[in-house]
Amino acid sequence: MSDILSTPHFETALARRAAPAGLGFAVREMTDRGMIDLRGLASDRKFMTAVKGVLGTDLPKAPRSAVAWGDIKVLWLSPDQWLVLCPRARAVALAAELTAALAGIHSQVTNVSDMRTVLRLEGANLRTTLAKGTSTDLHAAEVKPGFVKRLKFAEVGALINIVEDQIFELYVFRSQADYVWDFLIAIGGSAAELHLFGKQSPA
Amino acid sequence: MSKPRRLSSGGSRIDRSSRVSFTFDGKLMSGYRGDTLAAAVMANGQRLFGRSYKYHRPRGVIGLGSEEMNALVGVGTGARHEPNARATQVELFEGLAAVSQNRFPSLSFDVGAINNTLSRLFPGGFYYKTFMWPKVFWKHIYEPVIRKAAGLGVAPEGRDPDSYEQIHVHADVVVVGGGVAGLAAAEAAAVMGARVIIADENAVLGGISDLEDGTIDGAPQAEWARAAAQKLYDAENVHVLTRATVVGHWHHNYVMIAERVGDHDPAIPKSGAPRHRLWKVRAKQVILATGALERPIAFANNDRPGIMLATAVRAMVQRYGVAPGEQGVVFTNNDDAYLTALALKEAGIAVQVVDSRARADGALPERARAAGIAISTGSVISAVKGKLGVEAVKIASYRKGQGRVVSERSAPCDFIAVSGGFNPAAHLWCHNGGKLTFDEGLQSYRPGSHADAIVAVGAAKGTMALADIMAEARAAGEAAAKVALPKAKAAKLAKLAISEDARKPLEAIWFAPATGKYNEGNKHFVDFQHDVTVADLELAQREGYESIEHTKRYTTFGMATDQGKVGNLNGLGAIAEATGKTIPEVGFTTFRPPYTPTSFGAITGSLTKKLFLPVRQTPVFDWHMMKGAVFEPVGQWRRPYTYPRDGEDKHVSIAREILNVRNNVGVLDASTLGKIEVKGPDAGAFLDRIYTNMMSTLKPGRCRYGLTLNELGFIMDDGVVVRFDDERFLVHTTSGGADRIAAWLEEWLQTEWTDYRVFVTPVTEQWAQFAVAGPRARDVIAALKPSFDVSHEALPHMSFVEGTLGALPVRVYRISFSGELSYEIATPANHGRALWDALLQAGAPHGILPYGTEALHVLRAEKGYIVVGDETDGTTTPDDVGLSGLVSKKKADFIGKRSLEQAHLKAPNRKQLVGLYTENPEEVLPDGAHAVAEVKDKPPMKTIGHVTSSYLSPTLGRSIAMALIENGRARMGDVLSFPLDGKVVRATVVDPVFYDKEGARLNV
Amino acid sequence: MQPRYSIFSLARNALNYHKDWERAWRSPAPKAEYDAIIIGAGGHGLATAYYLAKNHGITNVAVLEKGWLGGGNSGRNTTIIRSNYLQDPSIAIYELSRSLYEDLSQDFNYNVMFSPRGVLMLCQTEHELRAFKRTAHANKLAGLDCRMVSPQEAKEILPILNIDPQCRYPVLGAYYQPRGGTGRHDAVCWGYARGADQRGVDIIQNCEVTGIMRDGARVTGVETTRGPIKAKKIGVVTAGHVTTIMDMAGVRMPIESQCLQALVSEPIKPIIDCVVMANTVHGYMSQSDKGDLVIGGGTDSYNNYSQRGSFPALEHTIAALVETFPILSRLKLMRMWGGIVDMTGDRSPIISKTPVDGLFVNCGWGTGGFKSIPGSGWVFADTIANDRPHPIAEAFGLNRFAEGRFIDESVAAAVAH
Amino acid sequence: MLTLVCPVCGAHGDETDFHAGGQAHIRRPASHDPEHISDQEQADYLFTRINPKGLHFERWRCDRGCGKWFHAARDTVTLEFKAYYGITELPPPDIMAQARGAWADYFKARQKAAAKAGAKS
Ligand SMILES: Cc1cc2nc3c(=O)[nH]c(=O)nc-3n(C[C@H](O)[C@H](O)[C@H](O)COP(=O)(O)OP(=O)(O)OC[C@H]3O[C@@H](n4cnc5c(N)ncnc54)[C@H](O)[C@@H]3O)c2cc1C
Ligand SMILES: NC(=O)c1ccc[n+]([C@@H]2O[C@H](COP(=O)([O-])OP(=O)(O)OC[C@H]3O[C@@H](n4cnc5c(N)ncnc54)[C@H](O)[C@@H]3O)[C@@H](O)[C@H]2O)c1
Ligand SMILES: Cc1cc2nc3c(=O)[nH]c(=O)nc-3n(C[C@H](O)[C@H](O)[C@H](O)COP(=O)(O)O)c2cc1C
Ligand SMILES: [Zn+2]
Repeated sequence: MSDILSTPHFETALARRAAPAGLGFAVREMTDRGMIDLRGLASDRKFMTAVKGVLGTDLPKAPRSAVAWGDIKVLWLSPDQWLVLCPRARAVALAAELTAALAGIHSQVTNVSDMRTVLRLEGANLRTTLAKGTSTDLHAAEVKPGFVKRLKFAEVGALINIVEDQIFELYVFRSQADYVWDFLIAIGGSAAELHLFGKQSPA
Repeated sequence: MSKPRRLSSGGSRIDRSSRVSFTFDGKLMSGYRGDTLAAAVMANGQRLFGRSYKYHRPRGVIGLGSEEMNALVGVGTGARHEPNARATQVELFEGLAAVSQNRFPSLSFDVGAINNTLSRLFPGGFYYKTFMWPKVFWKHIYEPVIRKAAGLGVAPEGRDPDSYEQIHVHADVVVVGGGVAGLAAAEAAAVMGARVIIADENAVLGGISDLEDGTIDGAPQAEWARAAAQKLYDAENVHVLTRATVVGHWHHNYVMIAERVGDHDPAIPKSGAPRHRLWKVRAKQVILATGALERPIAFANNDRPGIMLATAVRAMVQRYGVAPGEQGVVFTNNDDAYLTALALKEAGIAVQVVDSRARADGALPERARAAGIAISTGSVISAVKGKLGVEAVKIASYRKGQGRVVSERSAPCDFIAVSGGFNPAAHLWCHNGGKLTFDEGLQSYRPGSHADAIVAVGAAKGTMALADIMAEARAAGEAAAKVALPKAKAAKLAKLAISEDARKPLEAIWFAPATGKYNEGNKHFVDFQHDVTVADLELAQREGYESIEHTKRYTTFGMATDQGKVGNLNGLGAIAEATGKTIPEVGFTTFRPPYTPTSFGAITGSLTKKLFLPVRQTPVFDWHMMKGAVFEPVGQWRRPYTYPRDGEDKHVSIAREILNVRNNVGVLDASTLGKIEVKGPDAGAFLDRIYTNMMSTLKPGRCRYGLTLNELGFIMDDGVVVRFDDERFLVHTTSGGADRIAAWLEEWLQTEWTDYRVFVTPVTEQWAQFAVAGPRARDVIAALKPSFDVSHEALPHMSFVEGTLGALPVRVYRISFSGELSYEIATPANHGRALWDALLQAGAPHGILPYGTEALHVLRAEKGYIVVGDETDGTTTPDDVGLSGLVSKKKADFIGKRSLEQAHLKAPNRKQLVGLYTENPEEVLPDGAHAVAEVKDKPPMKTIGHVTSSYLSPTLGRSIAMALIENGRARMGDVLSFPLDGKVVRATVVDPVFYDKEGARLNV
Repeated sequence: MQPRYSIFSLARNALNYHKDWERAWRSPAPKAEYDAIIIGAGGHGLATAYYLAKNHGITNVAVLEKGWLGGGNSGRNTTIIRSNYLQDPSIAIYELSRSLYEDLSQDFNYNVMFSPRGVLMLCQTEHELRAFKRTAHANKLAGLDCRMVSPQEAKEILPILNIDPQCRYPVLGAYYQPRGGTGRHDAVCWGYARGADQRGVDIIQNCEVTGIMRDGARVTGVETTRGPIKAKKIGVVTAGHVTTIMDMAGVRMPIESQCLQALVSEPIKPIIDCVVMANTVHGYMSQSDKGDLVIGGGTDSYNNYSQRGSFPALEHTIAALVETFPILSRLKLMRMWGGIVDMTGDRSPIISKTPVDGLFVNCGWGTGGFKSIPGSGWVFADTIANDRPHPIAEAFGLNRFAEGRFIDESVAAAVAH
Repeated sequence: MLTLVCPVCGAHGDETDFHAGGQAHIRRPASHDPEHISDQEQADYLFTRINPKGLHFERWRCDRGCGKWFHAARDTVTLEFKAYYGITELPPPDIMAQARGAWADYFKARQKAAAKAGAKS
């Protein structure tokens, strides 16, 4: 028993799910991601300065945007809410640093590294494939790398972040990861692959 | 009747080198790739496709495509059967199995046809006048017979093996319809750089351009269409959809397209592609280029197999190389149908024209005359001979407005092509409130004004001359692109040289007279599928069902699967003539989605089976599965209800789990409990508004049970609030309430108390949380190398500590829902499984066992603790359940406080929570059983309250129940009666705390 | 006097090709004054007029309708009739209504096709099962014929039901009311209209009420698009449009108007012989005598007067029904539509006097008032005739909101169709 | 299926990305003077709603965007959105001017109160 406690088993939501085959894109769970939910007022200069002091970067103020600095990345969620990403191993310490730096400033720092499952999707046709799950216009001009948005995906709430043109990260609640995984398999089969716009050959 | 009718040449759509065999009603037939089922069956010499709805009259193909309302067939077998498919739209494939519908025992001999013989008894709406006597006959005889006769096809058997999906798309311009108008509009918009989606319900673009005359740049218009289509396929910014019906138009230009991906080739769905795909398109601009639908002219017995619309006859010959018969009559009131006569003549089929107009001297009639086709002007078809087909017609002379014909002559023929003009397909225009105007030239309604960003072009707008269509469509495409992309440059498309034989005006004729009057037994059908005749419509007017909406509902006119696409205007025209009104005065019925019937599969998309709704899983869900837990849905979660061991009955396993908690120790997966962190200088004040009790006075490190009410004063949720430090609280909610309460807190902060400095972050899923409950709970924790003191003194009841168990970070709350010594231990979710395993391992020597929600419920009932949703139901106040002690008297305000003052919420005879002991300790009152004021021999009996929870308590070795009883607290010791089917159970009112009233077991 | 309808009169009229049928109701011009005016010729308004004439001998009555009679929600509902409500006041009015339905065709000699084919309400969570057990117990003691059935029994009643315990929302049991069912909604309106008309009531269509005339605290008549009409008693029965009229009278109502949608499939041979409701997944279905499946779900969440709903509300209903009845997948949606329903704060109706003398209101039937047409008309006519609430109407007064005396049926885990 | 635009974050999307929160500008009496609320006032607060056929003012939440509540002006017949504005704000003056019936009365009262408060300070 003592081994259970000294080297505890770390088990993410999809640890027991086999990687799906036959999809038009690659998908895997990112297990090494630390996540901190940060609340504060963008209008509060003290807050912004204190955060920058810890993270080394300004918090993004533009809706649906992200900034990265070293191994830290911050996703905009709301005018008073951000998701700070860091290596999982750093999350506890980083949350503590933020909490300390923000002492006395109206804010909230919550380590939520285990709350969401991060799915990394890679493929050339993701925008179209994911459109089978969300009404958000992923083809819109402003939807470029760096784009962040909460959205409805299939029947659950999710967060999308475009990392590179062909790499998307989908954040879903841990309890719903299994469902989303199944949904991706259902919509992503290569037989159902669909190319939107572009040259077509008549049926 | 089975003489093959395939012409030796012709057929632009078929591939004569590729034979396809299929069956119709079990009969093996053959056709060509490219055929529709309608064409192929007719090519095999069969015209009879089905039976009508009410009179079971024999029916054949009428139309060209999706407007077909007669030739409805069942396609496919077993679980892949689709009823009511339109034979004109079904594309032929090898092995296709189709069956006719609504006939017994066979298509050509159908006993239901007796209805036709008796039809004189069955005018429109006859059933409202009869079947009332004797009363009992309705349920047992009349209705069962009516129901059996009703309906068309049969449902499939079993679950659909195919899959479906949906996709959301955003486009600058959506063009509906791929005829020349749609193609031209799409091209113009695309050239300007707009993202264009063009959808057509047919397999091939081009609309009816291949059936029409008229040239563009010297070539037939169909060739221009082919080239234009190719350009769209090639364009980077255009998506072309075929076999894709735009089924609806909703608010803010939400356009829905149902694409039949795999109906024409069963290999496609079998490969894993969806059978249908539903496109949900947000369009900045919509261009309707849906063309026009040909309408018939009603005449006596105008429903016989072999009577088709003129364009449909043309398509049979020109697209499929199928002769509709050997000798035909074209019956028309317009010039366009002369193209059909010419096509027939060219194919070597004998034809004459009957034109209701006094003169037919347009370019097309002249061409027909020149070709040697006989034309009878000022004439109508007044009668049809033949039952299962056409054998001859009577042709009579006619002057507009003539009520009955006087002289008629017989003409042999075996098919009729009829055209009464064209109605713009304005259905989609109306779905979201577009207005129609009546066009005297067309004698039809066409699009008028619309509040949305939508325009109609081409025949859909009522524009019929090719040159006008092209100019209008291009301009609309450009204008749409311009609005969507204000910076785009003009399209500057090369001018088109267009020539076309000019059409002379049509002359309205809705139904042709016969020798008798139309309402004297002649059947002039206007709604073929539902067997509604002109006489039925006229009867409805006379009986007072004058509003067109009444007429529709009284006669079922336009309510069939085609929704009146073909015949509705004839009906309106006939009503106008019968009542002396104009057609606009008659009005029209509301157009509603979908444009054509759409599979429920497509509307469901991929959300079937486990994808229908998520099952939320806790971090130890796999363990529960592995242990064979029986699950209970709680919101979207599935929680273990109990863990039966091999062969164990549920009751046995639940009792075992309960006793183990009371005697040893149990562990429960409580991860689903809602958890919300609330922080800020005003957090305490804020929670004071939310909870009935005081939260601002809670000491750091301590826990307090709280109640939340809605503004009506009724209990909404409950849970333990923990204070971490001055500014930080953790709020627990019920599993089902987690999201609701988080949203509730945000709402009040954002909308009411906007000056409170408080942040709220839901963290339910961050934590796996397990309750370790039982007299040996402390021993289990102690065995896990806690970094903190677990003694009663250091960690008393209702306190909290954060630390580690071994290497696992944990938050430990000493709270209890079982009445035993109990700890709820939370660890980050990805460590959940490790903690769970560790607890089971460390607890093994102490007899630890997992317990499920049912054991939990019994344990808490033994203690008299309420469950929100069981003891409360949305009309329950804190006092009702004995919790008035939790309602602060000191606070000026909290949510729900003022409502608690309303008279009825303080009324003296409210139901109050009590415990119950049945007289027979083994008798378990059923959930929801009601007590009565007085037992009577039979109902009604006045009830005074009901059982909210009821269990066999293994701890007490007897049944216990909780109940809400009028004035219950004043009835302690009274015996109440619960009449149940055939017996009365009696129970004594007792205190709802059944076990350990002093709470001694908690404080150890 | 109108001839009676029967198989004999049909046969007689057939001889003359049905040319001698008389109007089912007249189309009179409005008189200058009536004893009572009913605003709104929906089922409730027409039934009120009918019973005013029949039960109370008040025949100098006009029913004013802005469009065509029966064209409101009464003409666009899913026709479910049941009385298995939880709260006593609800049971009283819905059971009165259901029992009147039993004899309605004979009462006014017009076949309304009341079809007590049984209503089956599925329980798909433990919570729902408990709630329905509670309702069943209450209903039995109120004298209703009903019972709880097991999944297997439910499948016997409804063979196409999916009772796989592994499915997303397994069927755990069901509440069954054998004498619940459906009726032919249009015929209910037409039958009441014909019956009222025969007794002298003027039904005036295409006559929109545009103002309420008052003399101090009393009503004196209405303004309409066809001129002013006087009356000392006015009953407002305009469902989704009730606030537009009550605003004219200066009475603010606890009502919001929302769109509820329904749909029908293509007709198929009978596959379901009862009404089935699945409240957890917000779907309900029956098969009409014509063969189409009649399906409904929940309301849109925002106010709406357009009679056109939003697609997502129905989409989820359809997904749920396909899950519960997998053979639906290859059947096809034929038509969908919306109606504007009048939602009260506690989702129960209002049958009440108002602060204005002579002004009565009957509304708030929301998503579930087709089944209550006969009962509601009965007690509302009595209320208007006697200028005091009928005993069954008492609980449904406007005053209940200020007293906190809600009649909240949602606690029975039931949607109210 | 409506489309909306959130005035806080600019997100636009389908109605399924938003949450409809009913009538706007409802004053909660207990937040102000909990001691002096008549039964009728409380009932009005809880249940009496402005339910116009035409221009209406509502609360919505940007559910799948920034999570913030905001106000919107919408026509309940055409379902067109006429304006979006902050959750603590009044509608733009031109839209407010189009309000009818109970809404017109309400805004008039609000403006009068604001003018009075302005005059005092
Ligand atoms: C889709 C749907 C499904 C439903 N399903 C069921 C069900 O299964 N079972 C059930 O019991 N109930 C159901 N209902 C509810 C039921 O239809 C209604 O509660 C009931 O029909 C209301 O009848 P009514 O007479 O009060 O109103 P309506 O039938 O709406 O009549 C009101 C009339 O007032 C008229 N009017 C409005 N304003 C004016 C004016 N200014 N001047 C003159 N006239 C005016 C209207 O034109 C209308 O004809 C459903 C409702 C809908 C919309
Ligand atoms: N001069 C005349 O009297 C006259 C009369 C009739 C037709 N015409 C000819 O009619 C044609 C008119 O061209 P047009 O492009 O306006 O019409 P069209 O009929 O050629 O094309 C309309 C297309 O839209 C499709 N469609 C309709 N509703 C749809 C929906 N909901 N979803 C998807 N597709 C849908 C139709 O199937 C068809 O393919 C020209 O070829 C013209 O010469 C002329
Ligand atoms: C119980 C019921 C059954 C219906 N059956 C049909 C039907 O078979 N065919 C049809 O076209 N419409 C049917 N409808 C819908 C009506 O055509 C119509 O859409 C509805 O009454 C609303 O009116 P509106 O669409 O004119 O606004 C039915 C409606 C109801 C209430
Ligand atoms: Zn936003």
